[in-house]
Amino acid sequence: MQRVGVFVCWCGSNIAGTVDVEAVSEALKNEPGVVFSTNYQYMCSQAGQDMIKEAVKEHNLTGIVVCSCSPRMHEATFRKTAAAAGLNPYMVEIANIREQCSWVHKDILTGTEKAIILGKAAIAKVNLNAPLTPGESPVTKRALVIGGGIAGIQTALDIADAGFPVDIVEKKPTIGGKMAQLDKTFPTLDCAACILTPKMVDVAQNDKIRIFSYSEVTDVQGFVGNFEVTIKKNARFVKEDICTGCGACVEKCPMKKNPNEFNLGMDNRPAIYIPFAQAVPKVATIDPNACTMLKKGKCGLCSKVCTAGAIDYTQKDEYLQEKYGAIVVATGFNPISMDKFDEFAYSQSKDVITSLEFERLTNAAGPSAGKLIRPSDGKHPHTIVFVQCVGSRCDACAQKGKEYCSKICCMYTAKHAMLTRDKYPDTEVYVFYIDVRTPGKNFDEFYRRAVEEYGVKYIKGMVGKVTPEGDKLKVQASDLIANKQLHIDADLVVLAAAIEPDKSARPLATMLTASMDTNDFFTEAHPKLKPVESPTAGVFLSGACQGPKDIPETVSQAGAAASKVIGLLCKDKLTGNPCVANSNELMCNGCSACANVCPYGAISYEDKEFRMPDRTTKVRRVASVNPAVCQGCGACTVTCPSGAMDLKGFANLQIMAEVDAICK
Amino acid sequence: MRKCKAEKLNDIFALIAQDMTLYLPVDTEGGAAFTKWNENVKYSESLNTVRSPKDFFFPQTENLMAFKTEGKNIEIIDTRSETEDFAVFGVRACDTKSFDVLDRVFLSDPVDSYYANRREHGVIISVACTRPSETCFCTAFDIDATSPQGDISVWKTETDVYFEANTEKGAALMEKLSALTEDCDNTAVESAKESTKAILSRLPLKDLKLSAFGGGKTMELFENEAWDELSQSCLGCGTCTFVCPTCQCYDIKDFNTGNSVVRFRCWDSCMYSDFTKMAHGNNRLTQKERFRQRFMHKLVYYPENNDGLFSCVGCGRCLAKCPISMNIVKVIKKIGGKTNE
Amino acid sequence: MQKITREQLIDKASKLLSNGTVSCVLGWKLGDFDYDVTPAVFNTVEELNEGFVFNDFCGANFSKYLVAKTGKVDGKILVFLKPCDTYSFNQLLTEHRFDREKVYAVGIPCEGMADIAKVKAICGEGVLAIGTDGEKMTVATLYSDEPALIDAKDVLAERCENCKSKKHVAYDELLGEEGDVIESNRFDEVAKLEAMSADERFAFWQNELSRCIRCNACRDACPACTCEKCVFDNPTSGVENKSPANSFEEKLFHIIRAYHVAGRCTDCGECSRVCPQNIPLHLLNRKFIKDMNEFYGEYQAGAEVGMRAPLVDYTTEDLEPGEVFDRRDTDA
Amino acid sequence: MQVNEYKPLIVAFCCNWCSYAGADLAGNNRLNYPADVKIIRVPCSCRVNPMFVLRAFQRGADGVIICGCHPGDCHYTSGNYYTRRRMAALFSMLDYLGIEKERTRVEWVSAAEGAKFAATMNDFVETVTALGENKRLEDLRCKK
Repeated sequence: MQRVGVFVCWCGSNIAGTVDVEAVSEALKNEPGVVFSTNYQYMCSQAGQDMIKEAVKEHNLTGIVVCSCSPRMHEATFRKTAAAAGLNPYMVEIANIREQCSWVHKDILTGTEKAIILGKAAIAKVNLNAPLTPGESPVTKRALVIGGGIAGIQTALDIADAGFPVDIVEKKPTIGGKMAQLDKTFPTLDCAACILTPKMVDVAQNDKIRIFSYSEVTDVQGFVGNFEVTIKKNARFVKEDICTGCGACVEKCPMKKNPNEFNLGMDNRPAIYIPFAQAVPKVATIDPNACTMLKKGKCGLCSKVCTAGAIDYTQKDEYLQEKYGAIVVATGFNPISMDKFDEFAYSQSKDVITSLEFERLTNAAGPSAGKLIRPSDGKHPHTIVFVQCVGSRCDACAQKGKEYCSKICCMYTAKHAMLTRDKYPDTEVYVFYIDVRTPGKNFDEFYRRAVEEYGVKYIKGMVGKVTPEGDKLKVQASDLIANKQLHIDADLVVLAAAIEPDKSARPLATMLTASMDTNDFFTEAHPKLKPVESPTAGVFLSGACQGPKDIPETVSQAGAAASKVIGLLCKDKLTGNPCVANSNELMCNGCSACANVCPYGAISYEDKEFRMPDRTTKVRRVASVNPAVCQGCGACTVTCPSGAMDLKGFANLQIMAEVDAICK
Repeated sequence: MRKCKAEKLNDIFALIAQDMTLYLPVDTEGGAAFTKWNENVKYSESLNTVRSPKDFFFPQTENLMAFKTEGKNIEIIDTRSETEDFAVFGVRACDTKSFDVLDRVFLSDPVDSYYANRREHGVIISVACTRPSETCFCTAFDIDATSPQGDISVWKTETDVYFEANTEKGAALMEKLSALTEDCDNTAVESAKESTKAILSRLPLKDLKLSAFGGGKTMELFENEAWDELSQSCLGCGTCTFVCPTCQCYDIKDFNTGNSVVRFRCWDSCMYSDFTKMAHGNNRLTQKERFRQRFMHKLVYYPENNDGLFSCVGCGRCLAKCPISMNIVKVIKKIGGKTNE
Repeated sequence: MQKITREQLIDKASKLLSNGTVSCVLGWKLGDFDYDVTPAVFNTVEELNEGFVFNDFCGANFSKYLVAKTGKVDGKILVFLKPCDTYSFNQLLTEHRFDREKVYAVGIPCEGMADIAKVKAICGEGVLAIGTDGEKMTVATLYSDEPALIDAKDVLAERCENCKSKKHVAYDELLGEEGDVIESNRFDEVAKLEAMSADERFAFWQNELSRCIRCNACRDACPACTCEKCVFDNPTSGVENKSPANSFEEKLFHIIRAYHVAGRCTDCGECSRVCPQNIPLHLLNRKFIKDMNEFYGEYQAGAEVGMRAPLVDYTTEDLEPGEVFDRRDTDA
Repeated sequence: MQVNEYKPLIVAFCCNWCSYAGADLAGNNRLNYPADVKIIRVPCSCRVNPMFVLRAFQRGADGVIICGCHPGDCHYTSGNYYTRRRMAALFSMLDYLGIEKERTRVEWVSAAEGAKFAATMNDFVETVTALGENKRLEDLRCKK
């Protein structure tokens, strides 16, 4: 039993006006554990706080109940007071007799009666309080960024700029991501490479940043401030530190006919390759599926021409163990597969392409050196049909595509249409849309320019079918505004394919115990107030892995994520919330129900040897809560049938004592 | 000996119920149970009630006292209510014998006044068995199912009901029933007894022998290796204990009502893991120990302290109700060894 | 009634014991009467031949025994599992309650188990011997010269009348033929109660639960109730209680017990089988199962290892607690 | 005013982040609701164990209401989704046992919904008052 002091606040007349504070402090005097009870005008004032401190000393109080305003207002204040008086700050309970009593009840009798009951509940609880100490854990001052697209690049640069080391893990041979494949960027039409590649160089030259390209994260252990990550560096058969990126090997490689991923397979690359001229790191990579030396042990030409001696056919995959304080997920997106949308004849005609393929076709570094041609015959297309929302905003029951809006397609399609009309004014450009969505700075102006200045023909309606016929693509569509069917003979059809999270995101989420929505986008900790934090402490979200985003949004989110990481890494130690779950191992069944409901992945299991009541020893699987990760929601406590899992500060017995006190 | 016509039995009940509460076995969804008599309930002919009549004298829960605090003062309240007179009709011979077992526990010094009070106010009207069941083994305890004890013994034939008072209490009650009953001799009763005895002699458990048990056998039986096997599938529930007419263990607990603290006692079972838990912990840590305790108590410890009287009356309730069909008969046969072959 | 015989099981168990696959056998042992069957561990072929039994009264679900026994035996335990037992088996594995490697599970077909109370209701007390002959049962009693001949299906246990599956969802080896999941009418009785007025339902349960003597047989036999320490036995839990002191505590125990096994209860029916007071406890568990099926989609606990029970899962579109009643009110 | 007017006892479990703040807001705006409502603060609605609900009834509550953040807005991302399933199952079971379904309620009240909090409590108190005393889930020992 505690020695409880009760302090009833008048809050001027705010409380005293509707609650007889004298009667309250008098009534609470005889409650179990109470050794001192008083009232005062302003408990939160310096004088009030001093009164508490003195009473703690004089009456050897071990627990404090303040009957005052909401704990949301002054709980922190009174906890500090208690600490100053030498008490554990968590030995304080507040009875909310202002917001939830004096302010909502008019009658002084009712108000007083209720205030007494609320006071009793707080006393009943404080009698069962235990001193709590927040756990502390050290912080590894290094961040990991998973994904080296613009989101990852920006995040890494910002973190490095604050002076913290950062590692980028990128599964492709180069960083740069989707942005590196783009031609121009909306709405300003500056060239993507011109603004991205300097940043890539910055990354390469920043001595705080390490790039693990052609690498993957294969395991994540630990928790906020203390992650242990296993990174698999895939063998690229070229010594990264020696290769100068001169390209001699690429030129000499005899195995030239391999689809070039960077150009989405629209042209070929050799077995040894550098994805594009500005690649970072600018290092060659051997495709083991294409290289005859690796497959059959014959050739070895690249090794011969490499004056640096960087080629190493014996290279093996390498596993690195690294420690991090924070992890940023920036795994990005991909256009969805067009397999289920064969009404647009994507598989039947080379002249039906996706928007990303269109980007490559119009890019000066692309397969056609920037000349807009039909992939089938290299001719200049005169009629181009853009189809919007291919796979976006689909009906859930359609069993194909995505229900969400991919967000970026309206704008890039307007860009494509405008650029086409700008460069090739003789081209007829049609855009079929459901809605045109342009909420963004200068976005609507941009779209209107496409329509008004460049004469792009926007038609509200969907394309029903595309049929290749001779060298034409018969496009059958409906115009919903004119309410008629349209038949267009197109030379090129461009599909604005929906975008989806990268396939690597799901297994990564499992490793990180970060949650995902049904579309495999990472879930943010709070949709409004914590948009770049994942619910798992220490894991942050950057870019399209969290939801479709354009570049400006991605960059701002990347910066936000970086600032959160910096905030975390600045700390030497993390102080946890002491009101965390804890498991009584003797009662734990090891059933995993608590781990199933934990939103933070704070619960793990270990096999421990126990001396059982029947004098035998037994190895049992028991839950253990990581207090640095637990946020104290209590979901686990209710799911535990044996009651082994309880929540400090809001324990089963404490809440039941409150119930009892209120109901008696 | 007095008798009345079988169809008059309900009138007898009505007459008894005029002065006291009358309980008798009635068939319910849960099997036969002692129920308060009223004109609409029907006396059950079934052999055993699921719960034994010990409930009337030693109820499952019973308030002993209460405490109330006023300011810093504590007030102690006697929660005992005056017990009214009551009669229990239809108690079988085995169950009447169980009161001997309970009396020795509760009425020996110091007398349990709660129990004594109820015993004083209760009249037991036993009924002789006519259709024993295969689970019956009262014969092993020398109980004559055809001559039940109690304040009044009753025999039923197809046409008549016969009464014989055994105690003053019983005689007093019979006196009240004199208008509805008439004097008679015991020929019909004796012949009924004979035919029941014929059945008793055919019971499958009739040869159960207890010679291996009794006072003084503690050292011999305690370490018997059969306890392991017998107890291995015991679930540790309290079914056997709670349906048993002779089990008498209880726990005393406090319940905080918010306004006062009620001290009550409730049945406890030695099969439970926390039974007789003390400051140092439990003294029987495995189910084997708990299982052994139950049967050693019934067959060895109790007789040792009570002139050889076994704390089992062979009613067979535990045989019928154990979830895994482990029971005292199996224990007697296994541990008793050769005597039962 | 059973298609598989005692001899077949003994034969299988003896082989597995002899070739060292298992070190002991969890099986049924005959008692004094044909219906008087006790779960037991058999260590040798001799013990099997002497005491092993398999008949229409081998209802006990062995899965729960594995929790305690697997920790105490060297080598593997052979366990015979009826289809319904396999669901409990899987559910316990889902909850990591025993080591699968320590068990050799042999699935055996089950034609439904008999309820001795039903036999006695037809044939009377004094049952001396029960034999089976195909679909018929012969029951010899103290009180009839000729054994009574009764239909086996008339004495099926309630849970077997409403059998949900003849399919084994877990085993290392299967004896006999595999069956199917069955369309059962097991929720009919729940639906009947739901259709009653609240007053009627209250009266029904008040009557049923008032018989509870808190012997804990339901809990102790339940293969989902495997807590190291039950909250009702734990003096530090704040809800410990030992007796049904009044109608509130009768309800509290059974509501909370059903809630704690909700989503984990495989509907094996052991609770009702073992209740000495014939309280239809399965109707509480089935209510939860029926509700969760209706609210969150069909879910059979134990159908697979590793499934996530409805109460430790959610969707953003779940119905609101208030809508539970709206639904029913509009259905009615 | 009648002297012996029946006053129900209502226990309201409010999550710290939304509903408790909503109740505070009702106070800030001086929105009245009956003093029969007594609030217990929990970190999240998912902290509410069915045992607490039954405990309240045992000890004399006539109605129990659980308030949490709106679905999707949980401070802990998913706590209230679990609450929703748990309480749907529990309330349905209580109803199955014949306990008046109007005595239990779950309501989502955000920190901005002071008015909703007060209105909800007014409505709930009215509903429970109409039902009268909780007789079906009471523990007579706890009656005064």
